[in-house]
Amino acid sequence: MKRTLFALGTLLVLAGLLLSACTPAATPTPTAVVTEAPTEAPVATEAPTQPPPPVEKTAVIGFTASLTGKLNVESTRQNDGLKLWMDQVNAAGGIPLADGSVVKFESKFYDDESNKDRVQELYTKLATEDKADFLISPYSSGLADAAAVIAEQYGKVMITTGAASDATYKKGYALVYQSYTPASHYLTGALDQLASLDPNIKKIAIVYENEKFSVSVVEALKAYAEGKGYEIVLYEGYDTGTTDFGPLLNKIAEAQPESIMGGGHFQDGSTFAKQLFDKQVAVKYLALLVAPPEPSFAELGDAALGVIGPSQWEPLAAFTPDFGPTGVELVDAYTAAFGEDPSYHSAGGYVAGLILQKAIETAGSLDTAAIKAALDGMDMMTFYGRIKFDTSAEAHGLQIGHDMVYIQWQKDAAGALVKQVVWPTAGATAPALFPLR
Amino acid sequence: MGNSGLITSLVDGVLIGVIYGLAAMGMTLIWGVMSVINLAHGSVIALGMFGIYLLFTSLGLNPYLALILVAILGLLLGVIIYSIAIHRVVNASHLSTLLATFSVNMIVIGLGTAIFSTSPRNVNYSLGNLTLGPVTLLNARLVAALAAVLVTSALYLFLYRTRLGKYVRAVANNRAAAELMGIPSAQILALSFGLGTMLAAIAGGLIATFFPFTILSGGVYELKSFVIVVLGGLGNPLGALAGGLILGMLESIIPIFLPNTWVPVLEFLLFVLILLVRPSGLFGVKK
Amino acid sequence: MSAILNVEGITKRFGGLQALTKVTFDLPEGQILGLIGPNGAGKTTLFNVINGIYSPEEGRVHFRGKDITGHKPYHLSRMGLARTHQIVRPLNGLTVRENVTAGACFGRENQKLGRAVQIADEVLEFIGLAERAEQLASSLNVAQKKRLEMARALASRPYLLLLDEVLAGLNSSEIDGMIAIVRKIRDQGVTIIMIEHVMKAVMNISDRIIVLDYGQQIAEGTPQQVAADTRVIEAYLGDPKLAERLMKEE
Amino acid sequence: MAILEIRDVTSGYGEVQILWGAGLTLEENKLTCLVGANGAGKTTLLRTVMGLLRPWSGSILFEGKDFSRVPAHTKAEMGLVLVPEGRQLFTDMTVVENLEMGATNRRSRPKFKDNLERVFEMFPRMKERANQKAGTLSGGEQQMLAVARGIMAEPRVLMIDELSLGLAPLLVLQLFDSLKQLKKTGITILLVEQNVQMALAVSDYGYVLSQGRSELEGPTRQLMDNQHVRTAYLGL
Amino acid sequence: MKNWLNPGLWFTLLLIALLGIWPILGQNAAAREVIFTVLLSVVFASSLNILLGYTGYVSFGHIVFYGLGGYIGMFLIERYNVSLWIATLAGGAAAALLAFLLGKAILRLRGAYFALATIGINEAMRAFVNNFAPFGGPTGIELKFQVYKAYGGAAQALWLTYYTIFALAILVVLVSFFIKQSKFGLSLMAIREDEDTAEVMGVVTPNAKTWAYVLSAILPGMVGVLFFFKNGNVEPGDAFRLHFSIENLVMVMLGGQGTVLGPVLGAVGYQRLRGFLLTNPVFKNIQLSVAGALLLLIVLFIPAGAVGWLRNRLPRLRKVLP
Repeated sequence: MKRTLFALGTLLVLAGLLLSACTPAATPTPTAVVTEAPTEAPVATEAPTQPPPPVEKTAVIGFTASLTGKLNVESTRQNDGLKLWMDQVNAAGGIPLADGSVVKFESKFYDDESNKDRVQELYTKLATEDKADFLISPYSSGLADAAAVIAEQYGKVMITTGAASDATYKKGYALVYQSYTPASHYLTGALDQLASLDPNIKKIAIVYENEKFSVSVVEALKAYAEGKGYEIVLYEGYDTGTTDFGPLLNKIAEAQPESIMGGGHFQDGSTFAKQLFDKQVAVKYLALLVAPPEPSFAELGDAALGVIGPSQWEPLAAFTPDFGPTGVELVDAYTAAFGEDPSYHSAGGYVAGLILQKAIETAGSLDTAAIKAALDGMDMMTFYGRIKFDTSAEAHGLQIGHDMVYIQWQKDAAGALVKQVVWPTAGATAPALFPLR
Repeated sequence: MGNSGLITSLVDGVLIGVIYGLAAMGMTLIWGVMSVINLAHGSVIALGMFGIYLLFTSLGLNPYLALILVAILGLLLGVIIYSIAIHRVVNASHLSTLLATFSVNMIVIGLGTAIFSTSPRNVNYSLGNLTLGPVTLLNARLVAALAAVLVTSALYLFLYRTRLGKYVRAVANNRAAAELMGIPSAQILALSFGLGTMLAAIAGGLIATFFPFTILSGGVYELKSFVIVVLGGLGNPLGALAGGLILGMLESIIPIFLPNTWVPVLEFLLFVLILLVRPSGLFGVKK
Repeated sequence: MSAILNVEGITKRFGGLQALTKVTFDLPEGQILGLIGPNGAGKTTLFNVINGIYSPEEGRVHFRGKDITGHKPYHLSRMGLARTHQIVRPLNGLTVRENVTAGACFGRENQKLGRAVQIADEVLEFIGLAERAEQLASSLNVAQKKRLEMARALASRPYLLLLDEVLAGLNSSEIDGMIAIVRKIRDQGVTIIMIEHVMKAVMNISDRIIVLDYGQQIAEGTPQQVAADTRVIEAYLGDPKLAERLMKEE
Repeated sequence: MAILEIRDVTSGYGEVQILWGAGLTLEENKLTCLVGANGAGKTTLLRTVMGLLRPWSGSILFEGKDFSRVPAHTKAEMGLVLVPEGRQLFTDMTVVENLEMGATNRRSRPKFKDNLERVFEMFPRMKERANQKAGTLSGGEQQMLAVARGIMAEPRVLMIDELSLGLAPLLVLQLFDSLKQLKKTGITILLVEQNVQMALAVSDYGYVLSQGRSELEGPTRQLMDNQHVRTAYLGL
Repeated sequence: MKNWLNPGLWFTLLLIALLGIWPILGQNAAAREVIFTVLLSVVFASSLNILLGYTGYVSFGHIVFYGLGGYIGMFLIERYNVSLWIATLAGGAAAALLAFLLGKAILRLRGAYFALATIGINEAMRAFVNNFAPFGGPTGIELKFQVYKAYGGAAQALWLTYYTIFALAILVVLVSFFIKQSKFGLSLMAIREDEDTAEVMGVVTPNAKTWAYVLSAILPGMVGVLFFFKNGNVEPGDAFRLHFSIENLVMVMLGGQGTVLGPVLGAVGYQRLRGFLLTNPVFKNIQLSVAGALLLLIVLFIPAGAVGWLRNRLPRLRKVLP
């Protein structure tokens, strides 16, 4: 009896220890509060009138970022873009509301490890425990999808960025808004460009990463191309993480396309471009997803020359914003803050904040319904291009204002590789290099 | 597909196959000597890639020269990993060693991501191309394949022609007897683990000379190594080269008949099938 | 008295090694059969053939009238055939009681767990391990482990019990204790084959003895007959003629 | 002169005591045999002498100095060599490689070539099979190789555990014959053997071990005529 | 009958009940999500323990059952509008069937060979689903937001999946406990200790192993459906992620393999530790390395896991802690 009592006692002590360890309330979880020194960058809004000092509110923006795992690079850029926006708004004194108060922002974010396991757990924590007022999506369509369920459920407005897949916005969400051009439009412009460059080209090979985002891009591309009478001589996927494209390249060489379109993400895209070059596969036009717009694509050297890629945004693209900084201003501020040029992921992060800012200013409050109304009615021009959302029941929140630009790596007078915008012609900074080889 | 396509595919398969074989060789060596499946294998391959990258970009070292340094560092790293993480559990259950190497993998990947991020790197060092009839080859790949064959031969000579190498084989074959002969088995085990990681690091270094990579790139080769190791016979370092060749050929020939994405399905089915039918590998002695 | 086991012309090879050659014998119910021979003579291999671990290249084994050649060990256990191992193989992570309970659970009577525990306790009492029922099997010493193996085999209530060197490594008082137990088991009607090197014991306890040498039966008979057989003495003590030749060469 | 002296050693595995006070003395250049029933503790005694097991009490003297606490590989270095029971060959390595592995200590390495020739002379079979894998040899050849590997270590004392185990009579004869030759070359040998007749026939001096204790000793001719040896073993 | 009185069982159940009820009491959604993740691992790790801890077979690719179950469930929900309950059961059944078929083949392999084969099966399955058009190939299966309407809206649906996993967690403890106390459990443990001896003792090892495999697959198949239903989509990469499989092995090991309480403790401890590291500002950048280092220390110094360590330290706990 005594023994059993002793054993039971031990168990109870254990139980106590365990439960106390499990109570999140008991564990101090300081969050990443962004309190950087204000940057010198131009400010988006007027400073509020001097005295009396307005009542200051703090709005929390919550999101997860891929600090580890395969999406780390893109996610970090996106994160930096958002951070720049927030620093600028806060430095400028915040956003004035209708009731005379001003709102400043702080962010809370956690590592989602580039996978979906904890996305919902972390977003729920953000929405409830951390009392986030607004949510930004994680990078990538897959993760954003899981987060959207939570945002919708807790009535939080979520601006998605880096989440291009169309499917998310066709699920019936009311509070999820997309800042990227949807995946279905990524490569259709490339086809238009190709048609204008050489109407005689008819044979296209589409090779793509066998993964959600890329597949939704090429499915739209394929339908569009077939509609225009192109011959798809090869339509084939490759696995995520593929490093050896040899077998696929042999198949391409065999099919003898005049143009190759497709790709997936940075690593496979740049590897593909490099090996295509190394193998000296003859092709007149090459457009790949995601990789070419990245500045580090230039590391491929000659293999990068002439490669075209769709970009959500380019520093060179000269839009005249009616809200927020100009492209040049953004590039300067970003470079000053992070010591590197912004990529379109960075711009995506920044513009997500900008959309939120415009909506709050229009609504004049932090009330979800008012902000939703502001977002639904939004149609603005930013450094990033036009922003307008679909408000239909079938595709609510889908980005319909923004268009892709297409860049191409070309050599400048000194022989160094530079990115040029080559399509649409209205925004082009240089004529396209054609044919490729 | 025409003949030229087939030839190109075969040549590609052979070239990548020997690299695969080299990548798997370390894993099978470690298994053969101490029956440990090294789940940190992939991360060591990635470290090899970064070794070349750093030596090339920051010190401007010729990548092939850097390879020698990477090999030495790989050996040291292996000995350190063995001493800290493996030695205590080398006689314990498979689960213990699997988890010990897995935690090493977590540590390396975690630190690697923090330091290098997962942004892709590329060693921009070209040796040009070689065109033979229908086949266009990248010289870097040709050199890498040659290096892989060279390293394999060196390993063979070491294991079969040197006293130390024979100690390694003796410990692998019968540890108790080796101890009885006065062979210091603990040191030999550490050396063997070091050699295993050295081979992985060299393979990674060679891959870095022609493929872009990230800190996570080793994982792909680790999974391929499992397949190769089983094809060539667990614990048979030279079988690994043959296994690698088979895998390389399969990867280049299957896509001729099937979409590319079916390759892993067939690969892993073959892997399970061989485990079931010939667990000692295609070239192993059937028991 | 009918034969519980008929072994007919068993031949077993491992690669080039002829482990057993045409071993043939009948075992009447209720007897103790001693199986002796030098190390490596094939005794344990014969056990392994009888209880289904190996299937023989030639020959048949009948147990209680049924042909059991090539049957799986677990079938044979259900049919009432139990054995112990030369090198004890207790289930180390389980307690002594659990070890023996497992014997009762999966043996001939295929008992329910509750009843099996009762049987286990009875058997442990019988074999003298009752006090250690709660201990982990790994904590026992060699003598106790041997008893545990016996207990586990007994708990399955076998018709035929194969004992592989249960006396090896025991001191003389332990040997005496074990012999008494083996006798008691026989007295309960269990037929026994025992491989044994402790001659004092095997000569005393066996009804009949078979001698194996290089996989061949070189002698069979009562202990007295076997002990007098010159081939047995040669096989066991070594060949005196060869020994003589060695000495002469000096 | 006694090269190895074992005094009243007790030892065992874990809590299990196997040796209860065993002792023996090896004279230099003599062949001494140790016989006894299965489980009498012969192998345990060898393992204790070799340093694979620690003696619980008692002492082991090598050339008059206590070395009971010296680790196994140091003992191997000093010239104490064990040919273990069950051969323990490197089955995946060739015969020559096995022999090479025998010659790992500092004293034997320079003499590798000479010793190899010696061993080949003693066991011509080994020479024939020099490049064959040890695992493919027959049982008798494997035992030869095990002994040969022991010789390669330049032993001061060669301990052989169960020389004739599982071997056919003719092979046994050959092996014992080789043993006699070996003795002539001046190696001190301790032979553990179940085949009592044969063991006694080749040895100079014998010990009988029973239940962990040294029970009987004497010159082999004397022991051979001892009725007790016969009873102790065959139980007649 | 006296099995019911085992204090360790009640302690384990109490632990899960306290964990599970806490978010319900406060209707605290953040807590609910945290505990959902924990309970998911409780179910997965405890199921895995039936194979790993009781039977001694290391299944590295156990995630294949979670993924397949998840896919089957999502397929039925999306395509045939089946209710979550039926989908969950179907997911479990599919996993069980796969385990049964696989078991017949690969359970012949032992030790590391078995572990490798399970990896191969998982990778083959992942690659296959990636190519399998009915399951959406790489895009996977997506649910419309309206699906949740049938359960009273998304919020309510999330609570429902939570109650379900709570019930499954209780169930898994009961199953785990009664297997361990049963004759079947004894046969598994005999196999773990010495498969050949078990066979000689009369354990019909091929059958026992197969059933252990099947039992360890069912609940992971079911929770797969719950998880992906909650997420609203399933993709091959998420469904068959080998890493998750290994994490669950770690949990079993942390808590103590072969015990009922162990995997539960391990799952709770591991998930909370990871959660803490992920959200802790000091560690979040190197959380993976910190977790790896902690794991290594445990593997090296407490290989029996928390419960195993306690049992070894305090033998009298052996009776109380199943």
